[in-house]
Amino acid sequence: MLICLLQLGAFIAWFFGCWRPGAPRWVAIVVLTLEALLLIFPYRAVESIGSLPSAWFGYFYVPWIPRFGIEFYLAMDGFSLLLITLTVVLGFIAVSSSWAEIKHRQGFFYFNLLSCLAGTVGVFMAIDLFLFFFFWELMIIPMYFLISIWGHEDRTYAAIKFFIFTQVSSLLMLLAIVALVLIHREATGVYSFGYFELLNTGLSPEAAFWLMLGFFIAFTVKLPALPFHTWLPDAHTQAPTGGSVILAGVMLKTGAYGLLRFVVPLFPDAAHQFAPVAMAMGAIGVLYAAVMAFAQSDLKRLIAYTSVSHMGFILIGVFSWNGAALQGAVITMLAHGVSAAALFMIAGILQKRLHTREIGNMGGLWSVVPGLSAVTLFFALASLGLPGLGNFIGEFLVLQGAFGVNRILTAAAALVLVLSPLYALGMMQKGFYGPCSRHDFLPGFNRREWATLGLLVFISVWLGLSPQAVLNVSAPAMQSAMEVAER
Amino acid sequence: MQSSEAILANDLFQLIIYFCVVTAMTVVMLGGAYLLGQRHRSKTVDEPFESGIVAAGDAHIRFSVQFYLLAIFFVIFDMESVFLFAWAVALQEAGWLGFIEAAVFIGVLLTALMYLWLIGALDWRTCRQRIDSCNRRSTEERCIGL
Amino acid sequence: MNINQFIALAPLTALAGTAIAVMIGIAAWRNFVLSCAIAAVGIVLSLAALGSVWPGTPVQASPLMLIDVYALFYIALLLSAGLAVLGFCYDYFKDRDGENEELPLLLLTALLGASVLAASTHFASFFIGLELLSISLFVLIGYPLNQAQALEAAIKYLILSGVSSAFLLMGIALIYAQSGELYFRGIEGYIASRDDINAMVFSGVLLVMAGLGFKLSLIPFHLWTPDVYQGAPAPISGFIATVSKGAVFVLLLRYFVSTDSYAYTPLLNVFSVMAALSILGGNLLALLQNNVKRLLAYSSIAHMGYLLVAFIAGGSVSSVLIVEPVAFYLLAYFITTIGAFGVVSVLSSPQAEADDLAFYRGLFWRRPWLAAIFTLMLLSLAGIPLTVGFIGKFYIFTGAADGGLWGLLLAVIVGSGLGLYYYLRIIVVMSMDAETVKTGFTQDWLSNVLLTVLTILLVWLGIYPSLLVNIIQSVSYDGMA
Amino acid sequence: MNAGLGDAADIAGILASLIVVAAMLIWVERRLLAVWQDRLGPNRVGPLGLMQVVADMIKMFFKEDWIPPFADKAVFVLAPTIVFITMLTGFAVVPFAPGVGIIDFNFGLLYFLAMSSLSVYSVVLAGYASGNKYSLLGGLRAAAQTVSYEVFMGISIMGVVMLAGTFNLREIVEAQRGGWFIIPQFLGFIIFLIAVVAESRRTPLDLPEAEQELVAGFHTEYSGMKFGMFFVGEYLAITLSSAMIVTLFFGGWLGPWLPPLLWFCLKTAVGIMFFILLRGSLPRPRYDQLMAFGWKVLLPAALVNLLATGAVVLSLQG
Amino acid sequence: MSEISIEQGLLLSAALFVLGLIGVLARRNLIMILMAMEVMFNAAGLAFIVAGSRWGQADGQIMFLLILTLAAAEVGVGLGLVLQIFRRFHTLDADSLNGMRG
Repeated sequence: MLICLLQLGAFIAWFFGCWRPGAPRWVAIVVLTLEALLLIFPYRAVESIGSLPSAWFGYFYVPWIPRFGIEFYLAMDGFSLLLITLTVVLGFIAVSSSWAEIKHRQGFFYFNLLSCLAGTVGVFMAIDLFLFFFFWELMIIPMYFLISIWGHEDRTYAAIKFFIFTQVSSLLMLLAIVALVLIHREATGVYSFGYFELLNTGLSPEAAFWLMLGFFIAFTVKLPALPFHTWLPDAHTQAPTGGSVILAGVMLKTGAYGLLRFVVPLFPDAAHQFAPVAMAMGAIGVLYAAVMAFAQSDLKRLIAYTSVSHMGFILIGVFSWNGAALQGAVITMLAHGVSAAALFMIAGILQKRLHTREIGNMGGLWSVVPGLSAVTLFFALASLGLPGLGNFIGEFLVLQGAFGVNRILTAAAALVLVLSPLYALGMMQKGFYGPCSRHDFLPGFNRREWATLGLLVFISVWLGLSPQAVLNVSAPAMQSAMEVAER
Repeated sequence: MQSSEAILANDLFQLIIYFCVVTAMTVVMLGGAYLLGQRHRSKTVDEPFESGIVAAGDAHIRFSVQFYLLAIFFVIFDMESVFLFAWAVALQEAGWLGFIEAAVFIGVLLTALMYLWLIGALDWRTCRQRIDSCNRRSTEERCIGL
Repeated sequence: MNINQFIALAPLTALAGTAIAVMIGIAAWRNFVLSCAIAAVGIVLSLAALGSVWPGTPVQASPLMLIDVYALFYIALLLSAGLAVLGFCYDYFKDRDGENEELPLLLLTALLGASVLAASTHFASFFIGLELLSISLFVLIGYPLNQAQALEAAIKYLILSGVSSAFLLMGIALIYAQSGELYFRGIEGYIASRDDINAMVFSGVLLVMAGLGFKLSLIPFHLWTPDVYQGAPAPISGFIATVSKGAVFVLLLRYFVSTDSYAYTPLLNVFSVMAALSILGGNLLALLQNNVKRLLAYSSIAHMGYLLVAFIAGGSVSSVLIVEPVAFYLLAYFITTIGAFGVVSVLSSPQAEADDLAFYRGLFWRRPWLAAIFTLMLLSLAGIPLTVGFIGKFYIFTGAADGGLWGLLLAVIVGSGLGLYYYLRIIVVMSMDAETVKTGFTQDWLSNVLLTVLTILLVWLGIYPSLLVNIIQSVSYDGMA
Repeated sequence: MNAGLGDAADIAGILASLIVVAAMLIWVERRLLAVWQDRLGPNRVGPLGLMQVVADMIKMFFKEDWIPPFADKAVFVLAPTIVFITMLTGFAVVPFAPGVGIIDFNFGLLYFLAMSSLSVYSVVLAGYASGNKYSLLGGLRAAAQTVSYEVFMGISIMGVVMLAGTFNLREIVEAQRGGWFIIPQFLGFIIFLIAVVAESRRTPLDLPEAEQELVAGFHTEYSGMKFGMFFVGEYLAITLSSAMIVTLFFGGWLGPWLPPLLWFCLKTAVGIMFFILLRGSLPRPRYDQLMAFGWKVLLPAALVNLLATGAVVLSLQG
Repeated sequence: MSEISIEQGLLLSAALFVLGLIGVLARRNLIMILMAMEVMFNAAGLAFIVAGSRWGQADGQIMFLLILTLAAAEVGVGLGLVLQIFRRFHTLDADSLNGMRG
């Protein structure tokens, strides 16, 4: 349904691209609108959630490869619904930000963009592990093309690095999936890749640990957590703006989603044992990335490092594994998706106008483009966690939840609240205030850009002021996930 | 193998003796001629005989590809005939089934031969001879083959 | 020999008959189209014969050959591959000078050899099939006599293949000397009757494996591969990579299963080392290549390594998983490799072989469809989802994980990571902006149709492999009981 | 049956008589050709010129033992000995008579074929080692011709093998008690006959040494004893061929009244005469005709003959 | 004359085999390499004959016939190629055939 629509749209976009260069972007908009309309149905379902037996709704089930008990099995709960919504919203953003940037081979570009979104939506909905893996890979390939064809100067290197990192780690995951299935088969005699079946697999602690590690690495690479993050700054920097938006806004979330959905519920004990390490990774990641961000002179790179930093929070949140922390992680995901997307879009806009991403070459922009600068300031503040905006809620909840679990690490992570203003404001300082280095006329936002960023501003504020709506949607899902893990 | 190993060995022993005698005789003949023959040296003797004309060029000339082709054909066909030898001596045991198989084998062999024939690989005529005969038959396709 | 046995051999008979028909055809009227047409009809006939033989299996068609579902499945695979290669050859050679009429004939004999291999249960037929295949290949590789590289490749392949055949023969002779059996089943009986492994038999088996390793280009024996792939005409390279290696692998599997050689732990260890070396070495060396055919050669070495992993896994799993992953992976590999070489052959012109990486620059914008197909093929080789290669790799993962070969799996993963790099490199090059002028291409409709079919297969089986899996499953259950 | 085979007397007797026969053949041939051509032939040395043989022998021993400086010396010497030795050893399996012969060999026929194919080496090597263009061409021609005719020489006598069911020459002879194989195997006989003529490079199929074109072909540079060996080797080849024809097609030693050995010798003598008659009466074909005839006529004919024989033998036996 | 034991026969064939292998590896002339290959084949053939005689079966000899045929075919093709190579490269040195690298 949702995925098919996107994928179909992708193909249509490609064909239209062959036919007329301007058409694909309109196709993309239409497809995304339809998608958004479709999303209304699940939200209706959420309202009646109390009456449902489980947190899941919207099943879609077709046997796929019966030989291995692989099924084409999609389902949705509040958590995935939120992320899908985010995906669709950012889809709009990405299309919008690519509107003028992508000049050549539009058909193929939108094909890749929409395929990528389709894969991501699939990831958020897949309940069969094989299917999950399938979509997991599916979203990487178009992204690879996005970076390698429409990216900036070092695109080849960045694309290949991105691809190999994610591929190798996902092969580890595949290995873990397969091993899990085989263990499950030993116990029950049937092949099954179904999430629900596998939840009940009894594992020896040792096996559980290794399998957990397989999943964990795959997801933390994608997330990315500290030792595996090096692909991200490159990929983000080199990707076209639309690609960066998707990458930072949505794709990183798939890693978090995977952690939350699979790692902890499937291997609760192992995850519990591993939690200190994971949280330490998260905390160090938070700090390290913040410091690195401070040291960057490239605007997109800086934003990329802030992403790494925020993802650290999510890692901490997931592995703290209590209600507050999980909800915090969810909010952080959404909020970061919005703010990072917005920042990347701004970076793209700046680059388009200034032909540079070097912060040092900017300077004094406020006086030239005040509107743009104001919005930038807004998102920079959002990103550093200004109370009243989405990120603050998320981080706060995470820290609150984590504090009960591991004080030292939480305290360390909290340090970032000190550090993040440094880089965010440093960026503002260098890039927007100060003496104006260029005096030529720079156009401000046009209407399309205003609309897009306005939407993002609105979401961000809304997340910050009334997080309860979101929390309500995801609460049942979190609840059931925690139940599973504790069983 | 009907005869036992021992008899075979004995027979072979006689063969070896016979062979030795023959070889010895050859050596004696050559050695005798070497010892008895006269010797002399002269310049013209040391040149290759080319019907009285002074030899020109190296004797190791490049020769027609036909000879190589023939060597290859021989190797193949001779090998194939080995199978026929085996069939011939075991004709009775192989029976009609064996006959059919051999017939197929020979059929393929003949087809291959026909193929070689038709593509002109067995044509040893010189170019001029071929053209002459073509003119006579006024069919030109055959000439173009090889 | 009764009528059933005769019928069972019909596919092979049809092939042989077609070869003769082609020969007569050439002799009567030299015409490339005619030769190709007869050969194609013959292969199709043979495939049809396969279908009609299917219900009656298994038949011990002669003392040397067992026509069972296993054999039929692989013969069908080999024949289909042969048909595809024939199509590519047609387009590749039709504009070239020289006498190309014998090419289909040689393809047929090579296919015949490969089919015999797939069905053989006896060392004699094994050997005959292998040599029929190899000798046809020598000529096929060196077919463009006016190209120095092709000649060089042919003589190299001839010598190394000859040496490997000699190894193989010596190995068989040693086994025979010790066991007095040339039947695979008989050897199983011999092995089963002994507790200890005789040194001579063991060295014999090792020699046989070395010989097969040559043909499969596993790593200590891989030296010929890159040169031969580079020198041979592109469709023929594809043929070597698929039919030749596939047939040998099929035989290896049958040999192992029916002689129960899995009991030999040392042998499996040797194989494990070879597999790991092939995967890592093949991928590493491929990284350095700038020639697409060479690159594909190294990648084929690596793929044989993957295949071997699945094969070794059979040693520790007593389920049908012995055969299934191999079957699926082979099929995936066939589709993909033929497709990849098909693209190369379509791009090649009589003036130049399209094997330099620089040639592919900007292909995406010059010939988008072809580039897209090539991209899909490469992604499938890399084992990316949506393609059949992914399902194949998944199968291998499952098989190997089932067999508990964690070390080898690690090699597979590392190898895949390395592999991605060079496959992507080609894709990147193809997507670069091209400043080169457009070169004139002949429109090879046959190749294009074939490539499209292959691509559809690749994607279809990549997304919905169930049908094939079911077939393979039935083959595995019935065939290797 | 094997009794008395291959003892010292046999070896010495056979070897001596072979040498004598071969030597005498020189005289016989010259005399016979002369008779058929209405002239005298050698008639000065000894009665009827019989001592001519001895004179020739002496001359050969005392001729200069000359090896051309441009030749490949070792091979140059080796070449004539090969033909000489192989032909002589070829006689090892010939069944002269019951109890007379070197060995009784199960694969006698194959042994004979092997020996006659070995002799081609001498020609090729001689042609190559001489370092002379005529020689080289002659050697090549000889090789091509011998090799071509060899293919079906074996096949042509397989009909005999089918009838007898063995490769053992003595058993083949015994199998002819009911009738000579020439009758059922006439086609085979003709093919074999032509093949052995070509194999021993006798006129009319002596193109490798055709005087008009190639001086003396592969032995242009040979003289003295080495030339003699080629020469004697050729006569030995004739004798061996005749002996084989007799053995295979004319019932070997079988015959009424006379002792077996005598029968054998008589038949062989007739065979030899026939060879000489061929030389005296037939012209030489062109080289391409020779090759074409071999490959395009005789080889298929031999194959068909084999097939037909097989069918007949099998159907007669039911 | 004593019987030839199977071990001796196999040893002989193994020795021949190794000789052939050395020939293939050490020789540089293509024709010589082909000849060395023949030696290897025939060594294997000899091993088959020895083995066949040990078991009193004809199988060994049959295999030898097959090997002969193979060798013939192989040499046939090999010579053809060598001929072409000589025409093209004017040498038979195996080391000079190094047009492909990488």
